[in-house]
Amino acid sequence: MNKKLPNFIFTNQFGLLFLVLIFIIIFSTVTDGFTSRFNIFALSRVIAIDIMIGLAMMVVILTGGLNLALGAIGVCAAMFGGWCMEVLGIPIVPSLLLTLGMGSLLGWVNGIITVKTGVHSFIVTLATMSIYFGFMTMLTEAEAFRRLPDLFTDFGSAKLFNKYVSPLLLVSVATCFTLFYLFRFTDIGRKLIAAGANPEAAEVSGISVSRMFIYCHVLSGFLGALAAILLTTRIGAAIPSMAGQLGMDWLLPAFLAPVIGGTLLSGGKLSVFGTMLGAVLVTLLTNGLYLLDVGEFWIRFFLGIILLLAVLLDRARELLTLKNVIVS
Amino acid sequence: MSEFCLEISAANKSFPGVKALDKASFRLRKGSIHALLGENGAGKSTLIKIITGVHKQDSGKLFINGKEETLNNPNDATKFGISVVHQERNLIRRFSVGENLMLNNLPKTLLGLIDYDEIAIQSKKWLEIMDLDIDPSAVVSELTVAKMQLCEIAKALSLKAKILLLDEPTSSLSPKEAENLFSLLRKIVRDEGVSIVFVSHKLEEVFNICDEVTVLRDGQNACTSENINNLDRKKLVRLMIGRDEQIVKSTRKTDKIKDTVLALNKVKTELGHENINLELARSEIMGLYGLVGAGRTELVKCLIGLEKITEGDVLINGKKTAIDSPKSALEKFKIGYISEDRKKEGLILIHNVLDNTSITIWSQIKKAAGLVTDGMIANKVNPYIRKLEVRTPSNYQIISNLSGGNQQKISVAKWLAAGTDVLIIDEPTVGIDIKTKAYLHELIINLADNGTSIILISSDMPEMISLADRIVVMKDFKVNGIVENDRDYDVVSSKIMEFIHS
Amino acid sequence: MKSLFSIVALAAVLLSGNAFAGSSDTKVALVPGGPHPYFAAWERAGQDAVKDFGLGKADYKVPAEWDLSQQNELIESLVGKGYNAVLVFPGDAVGTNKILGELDDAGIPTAALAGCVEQPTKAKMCFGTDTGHSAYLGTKQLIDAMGGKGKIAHFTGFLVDPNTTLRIKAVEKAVAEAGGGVEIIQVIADIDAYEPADEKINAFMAAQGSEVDGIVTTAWVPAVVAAQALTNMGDKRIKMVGIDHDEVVLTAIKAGFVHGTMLQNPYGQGYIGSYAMDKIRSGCTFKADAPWKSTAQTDQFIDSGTVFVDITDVDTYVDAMRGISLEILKTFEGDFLDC
Amino acid sequence: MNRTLAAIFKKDWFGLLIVVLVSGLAIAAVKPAFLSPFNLYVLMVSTSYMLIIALAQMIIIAIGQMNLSVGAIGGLVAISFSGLMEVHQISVPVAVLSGLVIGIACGFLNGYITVKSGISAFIITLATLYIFKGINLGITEAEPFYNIPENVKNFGNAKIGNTPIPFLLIIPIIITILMWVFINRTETGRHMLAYGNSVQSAELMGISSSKVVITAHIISGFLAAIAGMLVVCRLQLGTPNIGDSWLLPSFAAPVIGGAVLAGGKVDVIATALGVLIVAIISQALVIFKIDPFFVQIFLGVMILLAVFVNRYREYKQEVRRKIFSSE
Repeated sequence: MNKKLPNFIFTNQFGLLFLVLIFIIIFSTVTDGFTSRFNIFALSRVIAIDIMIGLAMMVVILTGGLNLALGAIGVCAAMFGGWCMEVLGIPIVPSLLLTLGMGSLLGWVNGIITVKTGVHSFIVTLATMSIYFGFMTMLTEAEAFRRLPDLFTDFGSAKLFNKYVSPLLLVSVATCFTLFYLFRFTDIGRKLIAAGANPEAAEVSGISVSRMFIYCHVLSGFLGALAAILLTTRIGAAIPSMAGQLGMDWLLPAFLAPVIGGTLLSGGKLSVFGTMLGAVLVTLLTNGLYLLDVGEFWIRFFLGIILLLAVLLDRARELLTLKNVIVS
Repeated sequence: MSEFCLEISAANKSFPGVKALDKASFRLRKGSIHALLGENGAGKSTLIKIITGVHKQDSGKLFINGKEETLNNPNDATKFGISVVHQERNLIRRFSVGENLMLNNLPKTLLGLIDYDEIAIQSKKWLEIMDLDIDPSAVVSELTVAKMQLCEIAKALSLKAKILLLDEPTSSLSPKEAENLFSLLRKIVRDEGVSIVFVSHKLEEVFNICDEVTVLRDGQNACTSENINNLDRKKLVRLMIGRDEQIVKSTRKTDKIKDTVLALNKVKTELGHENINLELARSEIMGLYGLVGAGRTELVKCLIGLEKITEGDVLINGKKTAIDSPKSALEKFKIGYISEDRKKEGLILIHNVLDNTSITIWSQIKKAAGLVTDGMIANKVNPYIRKLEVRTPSNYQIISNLSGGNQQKISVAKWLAAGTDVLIIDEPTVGIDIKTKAYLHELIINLADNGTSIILISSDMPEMISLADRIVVMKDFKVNGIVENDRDYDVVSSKIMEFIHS
Repeated sequence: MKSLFSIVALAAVLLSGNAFAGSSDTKVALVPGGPHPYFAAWERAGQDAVKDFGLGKADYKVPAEWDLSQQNELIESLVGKGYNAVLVFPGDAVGTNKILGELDDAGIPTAALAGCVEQPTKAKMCFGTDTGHSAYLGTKQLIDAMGGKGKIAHFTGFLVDPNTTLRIKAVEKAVAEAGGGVEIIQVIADIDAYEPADEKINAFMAAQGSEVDGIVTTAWVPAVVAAQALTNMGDKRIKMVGIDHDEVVLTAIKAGFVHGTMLQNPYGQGYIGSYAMDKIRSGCTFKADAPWKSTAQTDQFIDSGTVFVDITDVDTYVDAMRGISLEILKTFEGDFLDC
Repeated sequence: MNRTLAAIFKKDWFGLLIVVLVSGLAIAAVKPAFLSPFNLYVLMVSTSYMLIIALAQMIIIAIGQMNLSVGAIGGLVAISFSGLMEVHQISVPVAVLSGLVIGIACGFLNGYITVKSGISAFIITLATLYIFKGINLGITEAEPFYNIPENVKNFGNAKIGNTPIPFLLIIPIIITILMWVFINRTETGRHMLAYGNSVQSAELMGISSSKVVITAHIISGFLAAIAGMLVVCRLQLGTPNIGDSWLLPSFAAPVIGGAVLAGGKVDVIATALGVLIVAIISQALVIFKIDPFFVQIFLGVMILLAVFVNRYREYKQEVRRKIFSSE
């Protein structure tokens, strides 16, 4: 965990920051409307949600696993929250707590199954994804909850800093700092990372690895629910299709942000701010490509190309410099 | 035709920051067993990597059978009949023994498909040369380490190897298995016309089987192809470390040893230990000796809760206790375990010195809201890092970039930091150079003198006898006998052997 | 699509009908839910609208994926680019409302096209197909074709789409009205991807093919696959009513394997929708007493025309559509708008 | 003799075979229609291309990687195949050939970038997934190709003689056999498994990683291409959505077949049976008119069960290994 500043220049975050700035400059010069207040506000809101989704996946990748059920968890939690507010008429704050609780619970189930069976979380969450989502559609019959308290839904369209920034972004950034504190400055955080990096060694060194892994899944569920809450305030209703069929629309942003952000897929090394910048970069690109008239049908193609370049660039940097930052 | 099958003259090799080899030379006489010695970081492994085509020397020539050659990759080396048996087991665990032996040139049927019967037949031949009676279709993962080792050598032979490099071959073998290995090596040198480069830290072995010795120090030749008969242990050590070796004569004051801290009573484990009865007193060093597969590591793993104890009692300070995990072993009972397997169970290679050294103490030192800063950690662990003279550019160095000796020091340091009452030390000096080894020996004794009770697992008889106060001999997951160690090597070792073979 | 060309003719007819003077600064974006052949006609419709009504722009902008957030991102970026009127096929009947509201706050008129958003909404209107009603009519047609009795299977799309539930209910309604003679023996849903649809529908044919007398499909993919399946089986006993104008379905109708299909009017939607947006931007408002239809989702619904075509008029359905579009356009301003 | 029996019993596919037979018979007992020729035909059809899709993923799992772009490759090939025939009037064989070439090219790209960059294939194929699907949409603008030549369509429907066996099944069967031979009886195949078991060991044994990885990805692309074209034959139209729904089943089948995601352990027969099981399940769901809302849950539970069973079988062996693993 090197704090020497010069090394920052060689970190993944710096590379990303650089890319982000480059693209901001490009887009604001060659496209019309990129810097318009409306667009920046819209961006800030999308980014906020993608960051949260990315973080939710990151904490499971930390264990060397994956959480395919992330989207499903998010939707289930959101629908549950909507139900609490609309049907049970529970006030906002407790409802939100319940929502987060639901997310954590579903994450906990993933964790338990993964740890107890030793089956790779990829498979476990592959299964629980359809189970969670199935129950959700069955119970709600795909009916949305949209008579949510105004105070709650207005939060999604509120504008700050002379209407340039959505409060959602503040929530996400705050979450980033909290996670950074957790992983960088607390014993539990350090244990989570150690367990992810080398379970055997961590276990022998007196860390309860299975407990740590379960924590990671719970945290993932929690953040997933949080992302779902942001999304709900943004679309003003809790709807079953908010993350697409089986909640799989979330998976791409969920992978891209941490992966571009320099989180190690084999586990044991993560980058909170890298994930944040990763999410920013991806959203920025989509938005920019929409603004440049590349022809909507080709957007995926260009997005893919640029993503490829981004990871290759990062790899090149990695080969040039010896990495020793574990949390950043 | 030259009398040397392999010759390297004035090889230089530099890596960013270090000059690994500085005009190093090496000559391997046909049909000889040649010891390549040196402290960790002296350049042994670099030289081996050059011989096996992993690295390419910056300058200097390489001759094979007198002809100058260049090796661009391991395959080239294999073509010239050079093959290496590494410290780490490098067999495909899910494959059969036969297939592993033949993997590089699998026999094929007319259709170009693999012919498994043929594999069985051919591999059998090589297994017999190594006196291995294993079914070629047996799966590797179910063999003992010793057998795996022999399989690797058999594999090397199967590749028509004329030059065989053995890197620390006995590091995980019991003396008997090692002896068996040596006789086989002599045999293949005699019968198969193989020449062997033998890398080891155990000088006894070198004197046991080697004909010639080359010593590297700081990348340079301390001596080249010296005949073993012109050397004795003292000279050799001086060549290696540039000064005389301080022999640790144990200054153990046994008077301190009293009141049992840990006792096993009729213990039975899920791994198959039967009726284990042991007592460990305060500041005692109890040795666990036995052949590979005797169940020593398994026993202590059950003790610290990695595996289950199915019957019998564990008493700590006389109190019946159940240790369900290393976590409770560490936090409730202050028992620590320094694993034999540094890379797998000892260290987190992708993390830095600070995190590895402090992993055991985070929960101890955390403040409100679980706060643990690098600063707090450094204060706690730096003394130990200094005490152990760990050589690292900074606390933020990634462990995998440290030398084996320093890595071992870290995996010890983290348990010193944890301040345990009972410390289980498993093969502490495997593959460790003489300086560090001596250092660790002193350390263990000091720990004991200062009241820590120690369970020492070692397959290195001299080490065992110079350190342990009592030596528990295990065989087939049972305790076969206990030897009070009066530090008279011959007497004690023969007693031990009796128990092993009784 | 050959239908397009005859529709260009429609444009000509319309032009001669009423001359539009000057060019407005209206920039309409026609945003479908995602990449899908149904909406292809919107592109041409937009272009024609620009020509005929002198709009600034009327562009067909497709989200990269069928994904509500993607659609929202696209719409937001379009607004950023200066589009000032949005016609959208709602990515979600409820979820799309929020952004429509925000556009409205930004002074940008919007309308739901082809499918509706649920009220309360800031969308000026829903101009399209009443999904529930269309399913209802289709089922009625099927029941007639079956002679008022028999067993029906219903194949439809993603369950997470509220429209799916509407359709299921609508089919049930039609069956209920038919009295005891007709019963639904099976509903197969969540088959909006071709491979699973093929697997499930054929499995159904194998298991129940002999018992079932009629099939109603209320989503694009199931319609295609079911039509294909019947054609492959060469089965003309089972009556089927499909939805939309995929060539597979149309050919199957001509060949007599499919009884008919419920057609919608994508070109008309795009063309008239753009026109309406321009009117509204130029200060027109909807009449208080406008002859709205009301549906399960909204009571500000204008039917863009849902016609049932079978073998008799499958070749001429384009004219039918033209007729409808013409009607709507003629009366649109008079009936709905205060200018 | 007994030993061979015991050996068979140990095999991954044995348990699955039992499952297939039992479930098959059970369903047939309740619904005789299940064994009707037409139903068997349908079963075999859906098995046919899923089999190849599963193998396309399995070969990558064998080397311890993942290929997220299987579906994207299949889709791209599907539309190129049908597009070439419709728009450019290219003859069927040539179209097939170019389809295969495209598939192989995509696979090579995946493998080459993975090897050269040293980045996990998961990430690379995630990016290429975008690229391939992007090209697909860019070309088609989401519009299907309808004019598939008659002989191609017929191939998609024809049965062998008056058996219920579809022509579509022939190629997958052949490929499955070839794959079995490749994995178990060829040097390259064994080297792939060796690589999957331990990259380090494999390299020390002089096995070239780049060769192994690139070959594996090429095979994966090749198979994805075949699957894509089979689906076109089956659906009788080249729609851009082909492949969108492949990812999950492509993993489900090998995993049910006991494949280890870490690599080095795959079983062709077991994977094939895995495909069959999934197909039988989804048919049973239709036959027994399971409430559509319930279908998702059911599939999820099935996957979990399958995995638990596999785990349980491994469990005992593990305890043994612990004892054997010497100090």
